[in-house]
Amino acid sequence: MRRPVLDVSALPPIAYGSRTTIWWGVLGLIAIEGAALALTAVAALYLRQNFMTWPPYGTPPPGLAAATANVVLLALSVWPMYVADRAAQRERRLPVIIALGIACVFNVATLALRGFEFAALNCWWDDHAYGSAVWLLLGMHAAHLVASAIENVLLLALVVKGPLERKHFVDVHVNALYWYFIVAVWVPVYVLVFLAPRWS
Amino acid sequence: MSAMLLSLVLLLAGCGAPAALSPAGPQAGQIAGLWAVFFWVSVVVEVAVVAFLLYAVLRARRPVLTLPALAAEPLAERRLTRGVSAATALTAIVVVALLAASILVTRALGALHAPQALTVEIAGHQWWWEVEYWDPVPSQRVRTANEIHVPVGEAVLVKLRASDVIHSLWVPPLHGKKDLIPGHATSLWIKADRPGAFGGQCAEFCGYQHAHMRLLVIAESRGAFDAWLARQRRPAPEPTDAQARRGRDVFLTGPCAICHTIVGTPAAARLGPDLTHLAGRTTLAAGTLPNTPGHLAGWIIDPQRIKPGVHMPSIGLDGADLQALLAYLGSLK
Amino acid sequence: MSAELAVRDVDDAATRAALEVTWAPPRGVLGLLGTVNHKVVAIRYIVSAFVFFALAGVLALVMRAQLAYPEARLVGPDLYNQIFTVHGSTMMFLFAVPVMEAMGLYLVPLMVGTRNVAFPRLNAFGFWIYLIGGALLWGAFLLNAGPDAGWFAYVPLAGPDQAPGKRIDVWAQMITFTELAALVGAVELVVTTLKLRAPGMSLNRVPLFVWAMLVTAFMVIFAMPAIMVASTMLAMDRLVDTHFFNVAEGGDALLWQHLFWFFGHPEVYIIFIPATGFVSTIVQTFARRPIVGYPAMVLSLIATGFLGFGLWVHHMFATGLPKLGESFFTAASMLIAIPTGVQIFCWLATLRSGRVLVRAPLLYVLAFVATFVLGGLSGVMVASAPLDLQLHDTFFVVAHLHYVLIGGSVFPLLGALHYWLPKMSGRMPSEGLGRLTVAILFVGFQLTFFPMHQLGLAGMPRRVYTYLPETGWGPLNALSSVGAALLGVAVLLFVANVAWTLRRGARAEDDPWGADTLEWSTTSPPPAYNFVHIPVVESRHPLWTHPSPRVVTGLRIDVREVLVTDAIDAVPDHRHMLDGPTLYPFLTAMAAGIGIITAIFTPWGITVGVVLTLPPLIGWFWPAGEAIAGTTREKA
Amino acid sequence: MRAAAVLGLLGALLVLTGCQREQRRFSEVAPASGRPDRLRASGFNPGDRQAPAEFRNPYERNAWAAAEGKRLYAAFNCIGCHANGGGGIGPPLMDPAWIYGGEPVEIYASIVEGRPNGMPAFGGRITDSQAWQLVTYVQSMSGLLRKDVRPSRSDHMSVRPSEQSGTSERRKPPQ
Repeated sequence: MRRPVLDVSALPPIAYGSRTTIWWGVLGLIAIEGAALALTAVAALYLRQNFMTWPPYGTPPPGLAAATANVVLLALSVWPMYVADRAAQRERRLPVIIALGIACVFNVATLALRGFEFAALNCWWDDHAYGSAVWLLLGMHAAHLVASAIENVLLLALVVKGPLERKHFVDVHVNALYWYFIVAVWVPVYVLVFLAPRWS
Repeated sequence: MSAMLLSLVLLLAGCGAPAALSPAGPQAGQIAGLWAVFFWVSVVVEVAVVAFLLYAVLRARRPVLTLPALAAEPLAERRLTRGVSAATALTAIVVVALLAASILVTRALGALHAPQALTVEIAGHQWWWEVEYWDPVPSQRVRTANEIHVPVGEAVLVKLRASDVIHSLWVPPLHGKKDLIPGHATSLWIKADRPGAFGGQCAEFCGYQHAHMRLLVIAESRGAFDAWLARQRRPAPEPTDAQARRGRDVFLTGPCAICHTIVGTPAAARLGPDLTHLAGRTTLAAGTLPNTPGHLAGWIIDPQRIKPGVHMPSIGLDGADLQALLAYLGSLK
Repeated sequence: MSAELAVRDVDDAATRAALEVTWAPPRGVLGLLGTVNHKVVAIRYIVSAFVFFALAGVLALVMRAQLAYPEARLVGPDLYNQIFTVHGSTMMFLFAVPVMEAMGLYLVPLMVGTRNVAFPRLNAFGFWIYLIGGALLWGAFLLNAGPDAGWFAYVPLAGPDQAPGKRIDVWAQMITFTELAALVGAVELVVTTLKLRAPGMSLNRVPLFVWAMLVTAFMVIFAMPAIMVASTMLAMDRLVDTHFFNVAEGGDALLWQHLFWFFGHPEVYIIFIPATGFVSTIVQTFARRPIVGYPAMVLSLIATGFLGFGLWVHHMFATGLPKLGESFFTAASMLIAIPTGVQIFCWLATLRSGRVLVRAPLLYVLAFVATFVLGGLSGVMVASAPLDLQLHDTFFVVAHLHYVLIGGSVFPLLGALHYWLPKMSGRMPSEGLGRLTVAILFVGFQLTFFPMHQLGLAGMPRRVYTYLPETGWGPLNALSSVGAALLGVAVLLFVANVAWTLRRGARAEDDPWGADTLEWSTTSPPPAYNFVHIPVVESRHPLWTHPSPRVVTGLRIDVREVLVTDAIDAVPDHRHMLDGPTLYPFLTAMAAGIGIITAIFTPWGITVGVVLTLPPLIGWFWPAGEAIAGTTREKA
Repeated sequence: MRAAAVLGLLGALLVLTGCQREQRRFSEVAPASGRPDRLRASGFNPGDRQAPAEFRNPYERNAWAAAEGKRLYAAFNCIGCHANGGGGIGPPLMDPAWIYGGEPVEIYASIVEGRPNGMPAFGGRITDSQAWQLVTYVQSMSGLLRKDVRPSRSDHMSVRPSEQSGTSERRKPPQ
């Protein structure tokens, strides 16, 4: 039967950026987690109204060293991730391996620093609502770092030795998008948890 | 059809206006007035929509099963669009009018207050109301439970706090509800325009006996109120006969005194309602039972049967002790 | 490279044969637990949701029996509190949101003309997680560990000090499951709608139901995180002694209410907006004309979506807010009546100007309009801060919310199921039984819930397990209980109709109602791959424009390939291979389930969950083996 | 199939742990085990212990009773002497050392009969169920109850153990 048709066989089997479904999927994930972090931040500010001072009397403000170092470290980590992202879009395996490997090192280092950040909070989550709020905020961001570390390492392992397919370059690409998100939200979390208690 | 049903139910209910719509004070009166506005607007809208719906469906052109014509007649379409726009504009106007009425009533509700007004502090407990009449002289303060007396025609400030979970004070003929929230002091102003006993109930779910956490507001003339308050300030009367004296001993040496207060005796615990003038109250067990010796006996013997989960335990008392206790409690006018 | 218009020989039979092989459902355990077909997953979702609906309905009947007369002793307060909490939680979290998303997951891929949802495995995972959450809640309830603090679990009543045992922890973790499932479903719907539409289906040609699901999905994405944060805080307060809600240590009981209702009010629209999609679809089909004011309808949906987030505080008028805040939220709550009004007026105009074919689905819609308008009006009442002081937390609110949720959502849902049953099952439901169901449903509903308005005004608070005889609430309560029995009969009739349809119903044609959207262009029931050829869309009403539209060729049929198009104009962009069936989503859900349930008892449950889910997750994403030539599976 | 099996297992697990813990035993007048007059669990001298094994705490696995015990503990002003378990005028209750024995029945006896040097006898003042609820809570303070039965934190100022008792698990670092 002859009929008018729209032939799509010439279209590419792979794409990057907002053209792909997975990019939109990750954007959805970012929206969800961004909303959750924003609401937690608002909750912390709401609880702050119940305190004469923030942190409350008897609790020293959090130490800045580890957290500030992490701001620098996370900012720097954008560079290898960006290189990996670009290399993935050109579908070049070796540069992806090198850049993603460096990004993994950064990721693990941020996690190690996170341990010191918790210690620098100078209180426990069960001391008072202040403690609960800052532990939750920092913990939520730490959970993102952990998830991302698992994802980065798995992707690296896949690119190094797995049966690599072209679509995995798209995965590296959107993984970078997620990492940019984690880096970006660290700034407000840092300000709220570490700087804000010094302003009041 | 719903409108028909509406009138049917209103007829069925037939026993006059419900509590929230038979106001006994200015606050509830304002709200009842606002209700009337909203109610009649709603009736008109519902009837109009349902009538138009039935008209549209019953009087529509005969159905066709061929492909519907997509190229609509522009004139008819424009008329439809205009109709929808007009209805929307009308909706907007009505909504804004209702909003204005609502804001006016909000302001009117906030207008009631009086300097040096009678101040009643109410604490919500699971599942009863602790009532304290505030006075600058601590010894003149009066504590009672589940029954609030107010003078007619005077604005009364009610301060609210919660001791365990969130409760909500609601006496429909006097005012809307106000929550009692741990950590948040709230208050409301009430005024009764006519004497009477107005029932109320906790409106925020607060656990097992939420259903039986009731209270009574008794509005009476200033004279009667003053007399009542003076009576409440006195300690409990000494028992006059042997039976009542034995009852007092039962009360003081048994489990009762570990939770309840009777002013004038060593019993001073505040876990349960203050019983100093128990016999003067209308109800028992937070408005659940009428205050008669029979009900009181049933309540003392087995409160868990009447209000399962309530904090008052079932205590084993033998018959003679119980009779003595009833005699004593009955003397606490 | 781009798509080309051409005139070609199209061998339908050969294409169909190849697609059958490629998309064939797996057999055995893999078919049972590993399927990723959106229609199979959606139908499982719908059936599970209806099972929960029936269970929660039985609880409702028990409550009505208990309240039928004063001081009844059928159930005590402890059980009653569990019953109404489980009823509410089930209806909101296990029935309403899932069933609406499930309808979307079934219909959206068909309506936008694609072969599956965007992330088929994730979709299957969402269903399993949902099912575990439901089993958790009901398992706990049957073991006398059902939550008992109401479906909005106000602290401190639900907090560590006042709620002993694990009842509330079960509730909090049930939330974790259902919110995960809802978020997964929302992302599926958004991406499927935006990226997998058939060529030519630009945003201004998207069916109104799909628009409704898109708005709903966005609302889920921004509302669910609030309950996620809140239930996490509650669980932490109970398990690891944090102080989010402990007043003495700077916590706040009202924080819970703000967070809960920031989710809870949009939740109502998450349930209602899909229903408007059903109504628009049914009205359009049976009025035999395009809906009046398509742009106005879409804008109303979007406006409702935005406004829905601005009125959560109207649940908190009795907490003593500042006056200015009260007025602001009163205004926002009342304004939402306007976009809703626009939709109702458009439906009425469509019916008025159409050539109305009266069939059971349309009768559901008529019942919906009559009931929902009343619910909306009582909604305007409770939106008014002063009126709400009298109405809040009484049976008036119970009446209002059932008018909105049953009248506004369940009526259209049942109508929609009647309407799409021919597509889903390939058989026609009984028209007579359908009409009888609507009649009994309508009468039963009004009888049950109308008297509750009056009861609320008469002073009856909600959530009371009984009431005193001298309150005078007995007769109206008895009337309401009779109505509830009638409602039960109506639901049974509906189920009987479905059963009859599946066994005896006449074979359904492709498009038995003469509707306009793409799902009716394929067979009833649709094949696993939905369409032999992806259609090319040239108008808002493809089946009313060209009964056999132009089609797409050149998609590979030896692998599960779909066409990805541009988000706005649906211009073909690239071909994309979807994942096939696998057990990993099921295993991941089970592992996560074990972790989350363990977290009821110890915080180490989180660690357990992460460790357990890691292996199936790796299996999920690790490529299965040899590459397939010429596809995205090509080795790099 | 596997889903059913796993769910079945989870169900069985819940049955085992759930039932007793979640009961609300409102209208129990007196558990059979202990009328005060039949009870001579331990003598009045410290260390003098001869706990009969048949006296078991009827509420040992009941979370509601433990929570009721916590409420009564505050209500009857046990806090006045024992603080929140850390002790003060009276001995601490959250350490493993017991002067008159830490068996449920011995705690019960301490409550209903009182002890020398200040512990009043609550027998006759509180009901038997209340006494056992208090026993349950006291047991929970020193970790003698299962974790899922123990009451969680209270809605008041959080309790800081005294500086001397460094044994509390609460102060350990989280990692």
